[in-house]
Amino acid sequence: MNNDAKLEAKLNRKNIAINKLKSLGETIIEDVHQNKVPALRVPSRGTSNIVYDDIKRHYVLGDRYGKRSLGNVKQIKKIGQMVYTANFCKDLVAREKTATLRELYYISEGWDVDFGDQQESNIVGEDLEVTLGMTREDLGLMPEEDGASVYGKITLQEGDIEINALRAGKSGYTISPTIDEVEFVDHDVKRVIAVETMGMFHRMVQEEAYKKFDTLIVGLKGQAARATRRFLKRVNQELKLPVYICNDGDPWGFHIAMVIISGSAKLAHVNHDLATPDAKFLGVTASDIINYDLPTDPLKDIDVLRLKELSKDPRYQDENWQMEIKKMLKIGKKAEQQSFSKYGLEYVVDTYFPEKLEQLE
Amino acid sequence: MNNDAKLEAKLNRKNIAINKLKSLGETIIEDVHQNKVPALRVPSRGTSNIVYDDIKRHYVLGDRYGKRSLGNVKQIKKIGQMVYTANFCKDLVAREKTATLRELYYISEGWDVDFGDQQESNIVGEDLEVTLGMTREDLGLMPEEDGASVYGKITLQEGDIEINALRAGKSGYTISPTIDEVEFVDHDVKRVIAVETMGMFHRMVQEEAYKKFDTLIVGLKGQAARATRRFLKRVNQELKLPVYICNDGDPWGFHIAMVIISGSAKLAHVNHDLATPDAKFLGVTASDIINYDLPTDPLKDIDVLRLKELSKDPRYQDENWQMEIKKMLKIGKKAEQQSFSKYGLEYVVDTYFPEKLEQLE
Amino acid sequence: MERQAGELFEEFQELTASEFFRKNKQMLGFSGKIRSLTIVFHELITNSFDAAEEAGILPEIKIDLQRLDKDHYVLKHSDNGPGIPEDYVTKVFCTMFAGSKFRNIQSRGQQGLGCSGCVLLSQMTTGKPAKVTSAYKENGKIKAVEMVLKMDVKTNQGLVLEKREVEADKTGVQIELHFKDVSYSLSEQGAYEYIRRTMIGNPHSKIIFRDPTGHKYIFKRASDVIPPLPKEVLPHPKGVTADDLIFMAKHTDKRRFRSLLTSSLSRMSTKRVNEIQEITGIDLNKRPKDMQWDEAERIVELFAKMDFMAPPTSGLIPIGKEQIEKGMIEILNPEFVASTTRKPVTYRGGVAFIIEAGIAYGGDSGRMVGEQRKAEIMRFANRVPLTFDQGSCAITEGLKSIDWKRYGIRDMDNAPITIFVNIVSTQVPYLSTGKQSVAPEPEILHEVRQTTMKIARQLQKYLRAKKAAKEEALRAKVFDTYVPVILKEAANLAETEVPDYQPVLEKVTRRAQAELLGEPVDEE
Amino acid sequence: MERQAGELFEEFQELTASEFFRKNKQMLGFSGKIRSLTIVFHELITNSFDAAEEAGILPEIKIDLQRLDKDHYVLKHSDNGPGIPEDYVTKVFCTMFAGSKFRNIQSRGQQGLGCSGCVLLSQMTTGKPAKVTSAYKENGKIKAVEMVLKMDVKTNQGLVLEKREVEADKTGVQIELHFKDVSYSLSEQGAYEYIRRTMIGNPHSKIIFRDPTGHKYIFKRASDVIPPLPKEVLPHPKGVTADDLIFMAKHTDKRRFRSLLTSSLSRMSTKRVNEIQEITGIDLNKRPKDMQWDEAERIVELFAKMDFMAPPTSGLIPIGKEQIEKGMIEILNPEFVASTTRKPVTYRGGVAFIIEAGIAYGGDSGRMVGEQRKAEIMRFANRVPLTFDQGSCAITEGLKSIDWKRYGIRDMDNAPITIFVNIVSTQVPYLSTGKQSVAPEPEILHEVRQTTMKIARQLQKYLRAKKAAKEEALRAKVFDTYVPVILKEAANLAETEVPDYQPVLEKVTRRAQAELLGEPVDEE
Repeated sequence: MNNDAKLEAKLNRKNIAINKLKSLGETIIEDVHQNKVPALRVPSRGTSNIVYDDIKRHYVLGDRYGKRSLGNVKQIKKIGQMVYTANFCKDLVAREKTATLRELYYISEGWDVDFGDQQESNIVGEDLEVTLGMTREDLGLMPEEDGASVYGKITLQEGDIEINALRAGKSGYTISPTIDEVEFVDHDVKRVIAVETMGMFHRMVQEEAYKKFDTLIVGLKGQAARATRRFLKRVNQELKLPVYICNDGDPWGFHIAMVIISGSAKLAHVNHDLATPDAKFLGVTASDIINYDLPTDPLKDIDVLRLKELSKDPRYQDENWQMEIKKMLKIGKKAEQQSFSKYGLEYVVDTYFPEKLEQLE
Repeated sequence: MNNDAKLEAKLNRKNIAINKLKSLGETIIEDVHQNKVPALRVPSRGTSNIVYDDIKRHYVLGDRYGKRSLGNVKQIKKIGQMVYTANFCKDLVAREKTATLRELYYISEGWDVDFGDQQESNIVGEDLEVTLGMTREDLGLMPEEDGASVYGKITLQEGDIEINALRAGKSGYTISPTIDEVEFVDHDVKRVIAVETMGMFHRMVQEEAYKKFDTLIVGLKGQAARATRRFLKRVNQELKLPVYICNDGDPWGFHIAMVIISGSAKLAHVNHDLATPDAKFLGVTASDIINYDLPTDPLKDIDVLRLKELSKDPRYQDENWQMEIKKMLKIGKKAEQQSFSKYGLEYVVDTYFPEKLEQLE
Repeated sequence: MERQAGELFEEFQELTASEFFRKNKQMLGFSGKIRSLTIVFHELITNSFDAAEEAGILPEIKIDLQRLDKDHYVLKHSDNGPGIPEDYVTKVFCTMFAGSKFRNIQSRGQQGLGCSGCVLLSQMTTGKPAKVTSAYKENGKIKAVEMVLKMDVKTNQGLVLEKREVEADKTGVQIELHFKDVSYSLSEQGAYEYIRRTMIGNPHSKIIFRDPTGHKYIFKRASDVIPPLPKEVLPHPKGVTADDLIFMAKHTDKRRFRSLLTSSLSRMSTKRVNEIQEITGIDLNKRPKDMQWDEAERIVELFAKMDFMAPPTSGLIPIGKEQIEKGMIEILNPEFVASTTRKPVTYRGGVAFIIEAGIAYGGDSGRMVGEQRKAEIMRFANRVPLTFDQGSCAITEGLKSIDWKRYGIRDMDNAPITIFVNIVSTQVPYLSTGKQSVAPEPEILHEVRQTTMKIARQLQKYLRAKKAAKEEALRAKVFDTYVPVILKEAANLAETEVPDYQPVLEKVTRRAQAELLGEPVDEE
Repeated sequence: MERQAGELFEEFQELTASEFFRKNKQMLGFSGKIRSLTIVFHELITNSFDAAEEAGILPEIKIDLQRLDKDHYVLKHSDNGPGIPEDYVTKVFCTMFAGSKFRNIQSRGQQGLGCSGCVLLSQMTTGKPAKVTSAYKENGKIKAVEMVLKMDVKTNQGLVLEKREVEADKTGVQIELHFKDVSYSLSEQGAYEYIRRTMIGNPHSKIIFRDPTGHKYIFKRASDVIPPLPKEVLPHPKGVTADDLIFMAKHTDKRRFRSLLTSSLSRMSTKRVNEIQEITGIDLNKRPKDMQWDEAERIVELFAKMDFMAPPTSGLIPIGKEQIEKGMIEILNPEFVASTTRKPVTYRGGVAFIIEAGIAYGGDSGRMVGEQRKAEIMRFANRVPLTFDQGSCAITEGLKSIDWKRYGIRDMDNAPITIFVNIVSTQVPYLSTGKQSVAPEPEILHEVRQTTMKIARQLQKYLRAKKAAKEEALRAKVFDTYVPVILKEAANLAETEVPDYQPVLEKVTRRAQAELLGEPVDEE
C-alpha cells in the first residue's frame, strides 16, 4: 500500500465506525417515532451460541440474539449504558483518541446511567462490539495491557515514526494496543517464532536465534494479548510468514498456542480478526519431554483435569493433539521451556529449534 | 564518558566480578590447606539485620553474619550450591552472557549438588550477591521480567545500537534486565514522571504529556522491577533529572513509590544501586482524593492493615507521609489514577499534573 | 484361694424399682441441674394435662417456683383436673411403674415413672416429704384430702405421714415439692422455655407461672376447645411382633386364638383369619395359651406379606391447623403464620402417625441470640415439647434437609422464624431413653419435609408479595427516570431531535405492571 | 363431658420391672442391632469375669456365635467360674434388679440388670427359652444342673420348664440364648472388637471365640496372675449425701448415730465424731432412726469443710503396668510399648480413683481404616471396654487435649498408635444411662492427661532414638558424598589444584557425630 491508500483505509475504518454507532441511535429513535417500545438485538455470547467453525477453523458466534428493551426494568439500564457508551466511542473515534475500559468506567460517573462496577462496563463494551460487528479497538476502546515484545528484522510505521525491531533495544519492540494503526514497512525474515516466556525471548536474542533462523522473535508473556494475536495474524496474512509457537509443555502452554491458532470461545465475535489458523505449535510437546529427557514436574490434579477438558475441545480434535494429550496424561509429567538448559544455555537454540523446525517445515 | 572510558568501565566491572568469584574458591581451598573446616561467612538477610539508614535514606544490611560450614549437614549442601553457582556465574561473566534464575535451576540438574526447587536456587543466588557484595546482574543472573516502558526524548545505546525512546513505538522503549550495559547518549527532558499503570502511560503519550512537561514517561506496570529502579536511579544520578512518581491512591500505590525512593527491605544488600532517595511521590494522595473529589472505593480490611503497617515503617516517618496515611484512614477511601477520567480523559494531563508539579517544584 | 459358689451368693439381694432408680436417677432424665428441673416441670405438666383432658376439663395450671437458697427450690404445682381418689394418691406419687397409661393410646407421658420420679428426686435431695392435696368428685360430691407423703424405697410404696380432709370447691391436685441440686434457667433447655413451648402445643390450656424472682407470667388460653379424647386403638397387624402375640395370648380371656386375633388387632376380619389359617396351616381354633412361638412367628411373617387397610386413625388427635395458628399468634405475635396438619400415614408398616407443622415469621418469632433473631425449631411429640438431644431427631433432620433458599429464605439460620413440628402417634419411635428425640424413620422424615415445604410455599408467597409491592413502586420510578435521558442520548447519537416519548413511556409502564402481576404482556 | 376421678382410675395398674423393661428395652442399652449384640457380650463376659475372680479362679470363657438366619443368632457362652447354686439360677437370669453387686466395691457390672436383660431380649425377639447349665461345688463336691428357663414378665420371676442333674468335672456356667434383631459386626462398636479390647484390659483371662463364619479365635492368656479381689470400702465422708446418711440410719443395726458414723464411713474416728457433735450441737448419741434430715444435711455440710485423710484405696485394684504391657504385647504385637499406673487420687472431694494408661506403637497398633493405620483410643472403666458415646468422655477429651506434636507425633490421627486408658474406681462417674462414657470431672481429666503425657515422653524418647540412628547413617554418607565434589569445584573456581581433603573430611565426620550425640563440638 502506498501512503494515500493507507490514509484512505484509515479514514474508511473511522467512517464505518462512526456510521455504525450513529445507526444504533437511529434505530432507537425510529422505534419511538413508530410508537414501538425501542429494543436492541444483541447477538448472544452465551456458551450455547458459540460454535466452532470447521471451515474457518476458529470459534464464531451463532445466530441467536438477546434483546435489550426499553420496556424491561432489568434491560433498561443496559440499553442506557450502551447508548451512552456509543456516544462516548463516537466522540473518541471522531477525535482519533482512545480510552481504556477503566477510563470508560470512570467517565460514566458523569452519566445519568452509570456503571455499577467495572464488570458492567466491560460487558457493555462487548455488547457494543457484537451488536455493531466491530472490535472495540475500532471503537477506540483499548485494552490496558501492552502486547508482546518483538525482536528481529522488521520495520514498522506508527504514525510518522518508523521503528526497526532489531534496533529498539534488547527487549525489542512492544506491540501497542493500537496495532491496527501500525503499518508493516519492510522485513527480512522467513518466519516468526513466538515463545511463552521473556526468559526464552532473551535467551533467543542472546543466542542470536533471529540470525540463525531468519526469524522474528515474539515474547508472548503468557497468554497472548489481543494486540499480539492481531499482530501475529497480520504478519501471517499480510507478510505470508509462517508462525511457530513454542510454550511450556503443559496444558496451559498448549492452550496459549491454541488461542493464537483458533481463537477463544470468549472472543468468538472477533476471532475472524484474531485467529491465525495456520500458526503451528512447535513445542514443548509430550514427545519432546520423552525424546529430550527433559527435567519435569509431576502433573497436578488441575493439570490432569485441564488436559482432559482439552481432549474434548473441538479445537484439539486433530490427531497430533490427541496423541500428545494422551501421551502427557500417560507420562503424568510436564516440562517448562527453560528446562532445556539442563543441557546448557545454548542447547535450545543450537539443537532443539533446528530439529523441530525441520520436522514442521 | 567517551567510548574508551565506557569500554574500560565495562571491562572493569567484568574483572571485578570474576576476581570476587575466584576469591570465594580460594577462601575454601586455603582453609583446607590450613586443615580447617572450610566455612563461608554470609551476611544475614534476616529482618533483624536489615537496618534503615537515615543518612543514606534507604535500607542497608547490618553487620551480622551467618555461617555456611562444610562441617554441618544442613549447611554443606548450601555451600556446595554456592560454589557450583559461583563457577557457573564466572563462566557467564567471562563469556559475556546472562542467564535467568530459572535457567540456573535447570542447569543445576547436571551438578553433583543440585537444587531441590526454584526457591533454593533463588536463595543461593542472593547468598552469592551479599557474600560478594555485587548485584546478581553483575554476576550475569538476570531477572525474567522486563522493566518499565519509557517514552520521551532520550537516546540510549545498547551495544552498538542507538535507541530513541520517542521513536520506539507508542509503547515506548522497554528497559531490559541488562540496563547496566546501556549508556545514556543524549536527552532533551527536564524531568521524569513514572506512573503505575500502562493505562495512564498511554493516556500521557496520547495527550502528549512528554511535550507539555518536557518529561520522560515511565510506565511501571505495578511494582517496579529491579531494572526499572536501576534505570530511575541512573537517570536521577547521571542525568540529574528529578523523578516524580504517580500511582494509585492506596497503600499499595504508596509503597510502589516508596520502594523506588527508599528501596526494599528484602533487597537491603543492593539498595545502594537501586534506591532513588530524591524521587518524589506526586500522587494520588489522600488529599488529592478530597481536593479533586475523586471516585473512590472503600478501604478493605487489608488496605487498612497495610496503611497501619506503613505508618510504623521507618521510611514513612516524614510528616507528609504520616499526614496522608492518617487522612486516608480517616476518610476510609482509596482512588485509582484513572479515576481522574471522571472529569474527562484529558483532565489528568491538563489540570492535575500541572497543579501537582507546581506544588512540588 | 478358691471360694465356693454358696459363699459368694450370701450377699445376693433383690431391689425394688425405687431402690434401683435411687441409685440410677440419671435413667429418669435427672442429670444436670437445669435438665433435672425441666424434667420435673415436664412430668407434672403432662400429667395434669392428660388428667384434665381425660376428664373433659379445659386445663389450667398454676406453678409457683420459689428459691429458698442457692440450689434449693420449692415447687407448688396445682391443676384443675378431676383429682385423684384418696386410695390412689400414694400409688401415683410414691410407686414406680404404676400408672394408667400402659395402653396403646396417644398420650403425653407414658412410663409410669413421672410423678413418682419427681417425688424420689425431691426426697433424695432434700429429705422433705411431698405435700399433696387432691380434690375429686365422689358420687357427685367434691371430696378433698391433704396428705403428707414419703416414699419408702425399700418397698416401692408410699408412707402417709399426715392425712386430713379439707374443704374444696373444685377438683384438682396440688403438690408441693422441695428440690436441691436443680437450677432454674431461661436457656433453651430450661424450665421457662419448656412452658412457653408447651403453650404453643396446647393452646387450649392456661398456665400461670410465678418465677423465682416473683415475676408472674400469665399464659392465656388461645382457644376454648378441649381436644377430643384419643381413643385406644387396637394394634395394627403390621405393628406387632411374635412376642406381642404370645403376650396377648397369655393374658387374654378369649377361648380361641381366632377370636383373640379379631378382637385384639385392628383390620382383622374373619375372612382374614381364615386366609391365615389356610396359608399357615395353623389351627386357629386352638386355645390361645397353646399358641407356639414359631406359630406366632409364622403369623407375623405372613402379616408382613398381606395387604391390610391402614391402621384406624381415630386414636390420633392432632392439634389442628386452627389451634396451632392460635397458639403461635398468642405466643409469638408474628407478622405471618401458616400451618397444616397432614393425613395420617404409617411407619414401619403399621404404626400410624400424623405430622403437623406451623411457621411463624416476624414479630417475636425466632430466638434472640445477642442482638439478632435466629431461627428456632420447636419439636413436639403428642403436643409435648422435646427439649434435649435435638441433633439426631427426625424433625431436626427433616427441617435441615429442606433447601430453604427455594422458599425465599436465603439465610435460614439467621431468619426471624419459628418452625413448629408435632408428631402425633400412639407409638412415637423415640431414639433414646429420655424420649427427647424421634427416630429418623424414612416415612417420618418424608412427612416432616412435605408438611413443612407445603407451608413454606405459603411463606414464600407472602414474602414474594411483600417484595413485589416494594418493587412496583421502584419500577415506575426506574422508567420515569431512565426513558427520557436514554432517548435524549440516543437522539444525540443519531444526530437528530429528541422525539416525543410520552406514549412509549406510558406503554412500558403499563407493560411492566402487567408483568409484575403475572398477566400476559403484549409482545411486538 | 366431664368424668369423675374414680372412673378414670379404673384402668390403673402396676407393672413389674420386667414388664416395664419389655416396653423400654432401649433403657437396657438394647438399641440398634450391632449395639444390642455388643451389650449382650458385655453383660455375659463381665459377669463371668467377676464371678471367677471373686472365687479366685483364672477366668476362661468360651463363646460360640452361630448364625441361623439373616438376623437370627444362637449364642453359647460358658465360663469356668464357681457356678451358681441351683436356687439362685432363676434369680440371676430371670429377675430384674436382683444381684450381688450393690455394694461400694470396684466391679465391672453394677446394675443387677445384665443377665436377666439378655434373657429378656432373647425371649422378646425369639420366644425361645434360655438353657442354663450350672456346675458348682457344694460341700466340696461338684454338683451340676441343667435348666431350661423362661422369664415371666408379669411376675418378674423365672419359670423352670425343664430341670435335670448332669455330670460335670469342673465348675462353671453355660448359657445358650437365641437372638433375633441383632447383628454381628467387625466394626469398632461390634462384638469382635469388644472381645479384643476386653483381652487387653484383662490379660489374665482367656477367651475362645468362634464367630458366625466358623473361624475360631483363641485369645491367649498373657499373664497367670489373678488380680487381687477388690475389698468393699466404706464410703468417704466427702462422698456421701444427706440422703445417704438417712438411708444408712434407716437400715443400720447400730444403736447410736455415733457408732453408725464410725462404722459406716471411712476415716471417721471417735475424735472426729466428737468434733462433729461439738460444732453442730447435734446429740450423736441418739438412735439412728431419730436422725432428722436437716441434721444429716448439717453434718454433710460440715464434712465438706473438714479435712479428712484421702479415702482408703485398698478397694482399688488397678491392672498394673506389667499386666497392661503384657496384654498390649499379646494383642497388638507393637514395636514399642509403655504404660504406667498412677497413685490413687479423688474427685468430687471424696471418691478415690486411679488412672492407668498404656501406649503401643507400630506392629498391629492402631486401627486399619482402608489402607491406612489410624490412631485408636481404647477406653476402659474397671477393665471393661467403653464402646459407645466416646465423644463426651473424659478419657477422649483428656487425650485429645494433649499437644501430641510435643511428643514427636506430628499427625496423631494417622499414627499407628493404640492408647489404652483405664479408670479404676468404686464409683466411676458415668455420663449416661448406658455407662459408656466417663464424666469429665476436672481431677479425672487432669489425671488422664498426666498419665498419658508421662508415657508419651517415653514414646518420644524411643522415636527420637530411632530417628537419630537413621540420621547418623545418613550424615556420614552426606559428608562422604559432598566434601570431595565441593572441594573439586572450589578448586576449579579458584583455578588451582584440588587439595588433600582427607583430614578435613575426617574432622567433619567426627564433629557431626558428636553433635548428634549432644556432645560439645569444638568450634574453630
